[in-house]
Amino acid sequence: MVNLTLIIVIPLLMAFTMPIFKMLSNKLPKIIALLTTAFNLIVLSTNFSGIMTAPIIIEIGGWQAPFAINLYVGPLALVAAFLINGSAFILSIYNLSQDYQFNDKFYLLFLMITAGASGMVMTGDLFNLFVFIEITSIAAYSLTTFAGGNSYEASFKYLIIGGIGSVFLLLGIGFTYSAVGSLNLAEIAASAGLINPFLLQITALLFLIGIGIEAELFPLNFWVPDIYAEAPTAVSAIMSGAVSAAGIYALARIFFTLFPAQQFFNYLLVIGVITLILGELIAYQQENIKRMLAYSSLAQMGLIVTVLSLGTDLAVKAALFQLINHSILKVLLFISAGVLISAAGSKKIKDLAGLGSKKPTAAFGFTIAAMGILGVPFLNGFISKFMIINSSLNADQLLLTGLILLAAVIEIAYYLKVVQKLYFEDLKIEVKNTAVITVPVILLTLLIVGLGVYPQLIAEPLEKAAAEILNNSRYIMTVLGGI
Amino acid sequence: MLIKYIFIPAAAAIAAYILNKKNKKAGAIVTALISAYLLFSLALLYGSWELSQSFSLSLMNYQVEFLLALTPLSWLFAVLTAAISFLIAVFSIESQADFKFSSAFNLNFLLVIASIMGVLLARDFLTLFIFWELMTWTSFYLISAGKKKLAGKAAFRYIILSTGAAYAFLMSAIFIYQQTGSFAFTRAAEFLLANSPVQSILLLAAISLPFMVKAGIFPLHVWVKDAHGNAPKEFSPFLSGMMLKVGIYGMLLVFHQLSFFKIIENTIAYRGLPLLSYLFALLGAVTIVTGTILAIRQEDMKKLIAYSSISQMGYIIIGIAIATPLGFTGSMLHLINHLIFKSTIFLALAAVIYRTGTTKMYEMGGLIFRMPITFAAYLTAIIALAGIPPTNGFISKWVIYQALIEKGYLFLALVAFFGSIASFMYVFKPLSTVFLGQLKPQHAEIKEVPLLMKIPMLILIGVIILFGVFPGIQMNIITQISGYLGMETVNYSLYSIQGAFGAWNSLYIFNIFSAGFVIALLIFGFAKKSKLVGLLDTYSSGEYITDAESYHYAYQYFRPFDRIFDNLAAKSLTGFYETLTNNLVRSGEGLRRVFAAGKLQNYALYSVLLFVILAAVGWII
Amino acid sequence: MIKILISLGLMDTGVNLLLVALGYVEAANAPILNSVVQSNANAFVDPIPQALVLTSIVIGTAVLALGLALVIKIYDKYATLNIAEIRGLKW
Amino acid sequence: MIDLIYKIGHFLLITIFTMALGLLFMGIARKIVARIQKRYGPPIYQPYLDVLKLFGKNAITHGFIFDFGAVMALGGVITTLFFIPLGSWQLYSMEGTVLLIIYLLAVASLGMAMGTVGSGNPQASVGISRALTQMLGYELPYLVILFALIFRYQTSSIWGLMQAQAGSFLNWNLFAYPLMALVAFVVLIGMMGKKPFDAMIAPSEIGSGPVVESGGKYLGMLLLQKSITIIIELALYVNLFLGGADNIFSFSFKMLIVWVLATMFGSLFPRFRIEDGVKFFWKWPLGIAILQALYIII
Repeated sequence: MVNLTLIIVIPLLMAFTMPIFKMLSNKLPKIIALLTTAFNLIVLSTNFSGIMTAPIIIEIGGWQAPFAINLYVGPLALVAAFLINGSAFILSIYNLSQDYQFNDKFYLLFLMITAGASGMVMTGDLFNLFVFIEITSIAAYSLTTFAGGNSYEASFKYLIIGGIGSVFLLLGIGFTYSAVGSLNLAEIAASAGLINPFLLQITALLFLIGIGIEAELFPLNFWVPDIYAEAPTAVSAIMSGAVSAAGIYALARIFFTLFPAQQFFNYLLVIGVITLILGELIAYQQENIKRMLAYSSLAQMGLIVTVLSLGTDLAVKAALFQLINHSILKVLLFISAGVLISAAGSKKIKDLAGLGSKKPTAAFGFTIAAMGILGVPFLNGFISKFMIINSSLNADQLLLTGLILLAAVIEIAYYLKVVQKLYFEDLKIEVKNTAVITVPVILLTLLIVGLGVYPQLIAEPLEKAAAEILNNSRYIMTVLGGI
Repeated sequence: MLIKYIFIPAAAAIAAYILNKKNKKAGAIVTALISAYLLFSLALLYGSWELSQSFSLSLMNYQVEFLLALTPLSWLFAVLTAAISFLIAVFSIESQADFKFSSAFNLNFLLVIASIMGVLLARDFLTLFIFWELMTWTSFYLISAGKKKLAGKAAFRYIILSTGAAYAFLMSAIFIYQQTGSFAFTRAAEFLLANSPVQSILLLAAISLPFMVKAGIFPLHVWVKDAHGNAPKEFSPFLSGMMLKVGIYGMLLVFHQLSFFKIIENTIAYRGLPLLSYLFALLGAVTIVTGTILAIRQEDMKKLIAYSSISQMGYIIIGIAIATPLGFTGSMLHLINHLIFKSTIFLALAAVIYRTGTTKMYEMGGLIFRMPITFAAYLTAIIALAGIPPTNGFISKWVIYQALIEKGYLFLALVAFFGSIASFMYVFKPLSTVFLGQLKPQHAEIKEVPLLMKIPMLILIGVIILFGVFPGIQMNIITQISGYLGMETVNYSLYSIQGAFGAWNSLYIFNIFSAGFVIALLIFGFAKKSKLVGLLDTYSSGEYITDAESYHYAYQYFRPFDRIFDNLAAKSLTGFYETLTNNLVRSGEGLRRVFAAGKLQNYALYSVLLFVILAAVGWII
Repeated sequence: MIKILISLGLMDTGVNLLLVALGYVEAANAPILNSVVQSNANAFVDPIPQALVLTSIVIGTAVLALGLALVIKIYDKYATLNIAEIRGLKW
Repeated sequence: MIDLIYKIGHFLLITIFTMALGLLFMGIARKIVARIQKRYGPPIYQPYLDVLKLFGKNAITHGFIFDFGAVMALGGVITTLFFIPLGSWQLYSMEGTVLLIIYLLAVASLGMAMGTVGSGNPQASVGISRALTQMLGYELPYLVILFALIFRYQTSSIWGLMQAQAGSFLNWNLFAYPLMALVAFVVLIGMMGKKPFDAMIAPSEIGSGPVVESGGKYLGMLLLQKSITIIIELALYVNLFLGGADNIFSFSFKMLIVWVLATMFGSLFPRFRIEDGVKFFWKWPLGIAILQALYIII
């Protein structure tokens, strides 16, 4: 058992000492980043069994729950934190063979985004949530620009949208505070019923907008393709694998723990379905592979939100599993795509033709991840697809199931277009040297196949996380300790 | 231990892949060995129908049971799969020498075999679905490995249709699961019988969709031509011979084991056949007509044969749908026979492609003098396909006709006759244009294919004749199947089958055939010997012929006939589907132009708008 | 673009003001532990909104600074500050 | 052993008789056509002379498929012949079902087609292409008629169908189902490749089509094949619609009548284009046949 605070503190510490490491050696920042993320993973693992039995609550400053800022790490947060730090770890491995111009600053921001996202999922305080969101976003704005070119523009868009979102969020926090008089999530949840319904609605909507931007919901998500397409590969990957996961976490926290009301679930359901269909349809249009992946992950987010908002036990589990899969798969997709892009020197899908034989690892990674997303049996996507359909049929949502499956068919179409291009067409371009990604591909493939063959592996945390989402009184009880 | 039939090929797939990276022939050899093993050990299992196996797995805290069992039906299909893949593997040892994807081919081929075994042995929806999907995916890669762009597009169409249908299947299966708490077929059948008929029929319709796609039944046949025509030459025989039949297997599953027939038993009937069954038979009929008409129009030999597969599937479907003992027997006979002769045809064509590198019929000609064994294989197979006695193809068609006439299904019979007579036309087209006629100068030096490629063809020729003379061999297992499915059986002996109006006796017919031919040979032999001259030494109305190229009638062979159907063929269903998907795609295009126009202010506006709209909605509610 | 940033800043400020106003208690003291507080617990302003606002001002500043930096970069590339002309990324 | 010799003798006898009869019919037809066209015409025994002469000539071949095709064509029709009851001569007609006979005829067609196309002459290919197309045209109504007959009499054996018409001549299908008989007659003309359905052998257009390359014994064999085919087709018609016959002489007589009528009709019409021919067959004969069949099954 290592203190979980370290998950946030150590990356931040390492982040701000990064320039010093840089001075020592040019390569050191990479290694530090790798070590830090590995450390985080270890910390999480040591706490695993503890959290499974009972959530860990850490009060900062030594005061008791409603009065102090606290960290709350339950199964849900654990899953999310695992995803975030896992993605960061994999990407640090990937980054080992990558060179950035200002590498100290890059890794500074990289660790910051990790810390911010981890903080988002671990905090038990509404305002801290806001702060961590801002930390994550600001790190993301800056990280995007490391690619040069159009990335400034993308970053600017994200900044403006994110800024507006943060205003909404802040307003929401203000309203909540004025109504409840506390910023502690448990406290708010406990007294949410007392709030004037109209105010509650407005507040919830403010949160919906504020967090929807992080969770990539329609129509707040049009910054996503720009960022994902223009940012460096590692950044796109961490945005897709970690930050969006944190966004979903925040959404779940707000709408399941704080303001559980069928009305908001309905909103989320509709928004989710629109996001899903729109995302898939637009993704099919893309000629730029990273934009395609961006729209695809947007659609996946829509899917997750849709299923989540069904609000049954089965559905929540399915959504969480899909979230896990999405993180794993999108990280793999982005890094393989990144390698392919740098091999081809172009982001156009048609320029990637025939790279399968020249870049076997990356092409394999892309293919297996694509197949995972599309739900080929014995890969993890199959299980989550199965669970999703099962849950949505269980909730008597026949039409919804149909739409989800339609979206899945569209998804198959555009992913397979790329896969076919990779393997079955002739090479047209000169292949450039690229990073080596054997280790991450192997790791992630193992995960994909492992989860596909033996999903039981994560059954327990998933079960508990779902229970945590659905049962907000327990959350209140554990935090407030029965006050 | 039934799982080994799935596991061994799957494990061997990886071995084949790795070995093939070292040596180009290793993969095919592994495939051949494995399928020979499967064939052998399955053959030993004949008769042990009680064999079953089940695994209980907890999948994310659902208790899911995977059931496997051997039934006569699955035994037949499994043996056929193993046999045909053995022949194909032997064939491809030599033929894949310069095939770019030979490693991946063998990997996926073995996986396809494994997954087909899984599909056949599965006794519950989930197992079936898992292996079904696996089969779809692996065959997708196999098809993609064919001729460049076209194959890609074909494979694409295939996978979209297949997965779309498979999802419908999954939805139904899960729906049933939620009602019964089990994926097992037996439970599902009970549930469906007890349920309201309309809902049961809808559920079963959704369940049968993927099978219909795979079997290429009429409105869902659009993938067949391109996929079969452009798949790698070694895979086309399997695709056409076996994969289509797996669809039929699924249909049988739906009809008999999931008690579709029992559900509709008491609905409105036409001549003793429930209307839905009749509708289904009509689908089969339409399949025959479309397949036939389009086959005659083709200029690409593989596509032509692919369309012919579609039309032949129609016969099988009609027989299954009318579900009389004769109809069923005829269907099963035709299924086996179609597998045999269609694989023969595709293997012969593969041999031609191997030597000439083209599939366009008008780019070839006169290959008979260069590739006599291939020609013999093709000839035997098309005689069987056209249903000319004394081959196996005639027997099965004859039984189907008997079944149709017995019940007096005039329209179905008419279509069946049409398809059969018209099959003379389309099988003759490649015969005439590829094998007969003038040899092209560029093919003058072509040799017959190597021995290893000849052997499978020779074996298949033998099998065609064997089954033509002794249909009783097939009837053995078919009777067991109909017994298993609870149908009456047809009387038969080793060489005769009892039809509704008279019997088929192949021994007599074979003898008389020999007599007739001996007499003809005698007449030929007693006449003066003739002098051999070249192909260019022919009557040409006095023209002096120099080049063989222009003296070969091959392009648009049946133009007068095609003219009759020009209008019909122009309205292709493929076009319809394409318009449909294009519209969908275009809507995506429109959406992105509207929403993702790159204007920052709009994006900012959206967030405010969303807030306002949702607030308004909340206000109203 | 500068104007967009200014607006963003304005929005931020507005929300901040609102927050401070929420915690405002008329005629109260600053929330510092001193003699007045000890006698009258109600007589001081709620400290939490103020803490929030402080943090949010800091964040706002950071965002603005970053935004302006981006504007400079974008200006380098497009030589314009008109957002309508900066449409390198769409669809 | 004696049984076998007897059987073989029977085989040969029937074959030779049919060939002779067929050639005679061909001679008669040439005479009739000549008379209709106000010519004198060749003697009736001319086809015999032709065959003899052809077998005596030196022939050329275009490879083994050419030979094989000729043998297959002749062998196919001889085989078919044994399944047909010719008056009182019943060889295997108990075994033969009408469907089998129709398909056995295809063996001969395929053989001829293969052999002639094997010659490499494109005109032969054109002829074959036309022949196959036309076959699709006329076989459909014919098969529908067979369908109706089999359904009506519940047997598919040709002997059984013949027996079913026994008794008074009013039981003949010609009178019982005149429309059907008419259709079958039109189909018969098409089957025998007489005008107006002779586009596939159009001599002046594609050099006699399928037989363009055949000379010497090949043409001789094809002539024999043709003669047997004529008898088979006529015999089918007689058996199905004219109640067959008790002995070979009255059977031959019935066949002759049908043949003469078919020849006379044939010489009255100009030639159909191939697709028009097919369309014609699908419009009138098929339509009538379907109506008749519907009448029977309902």
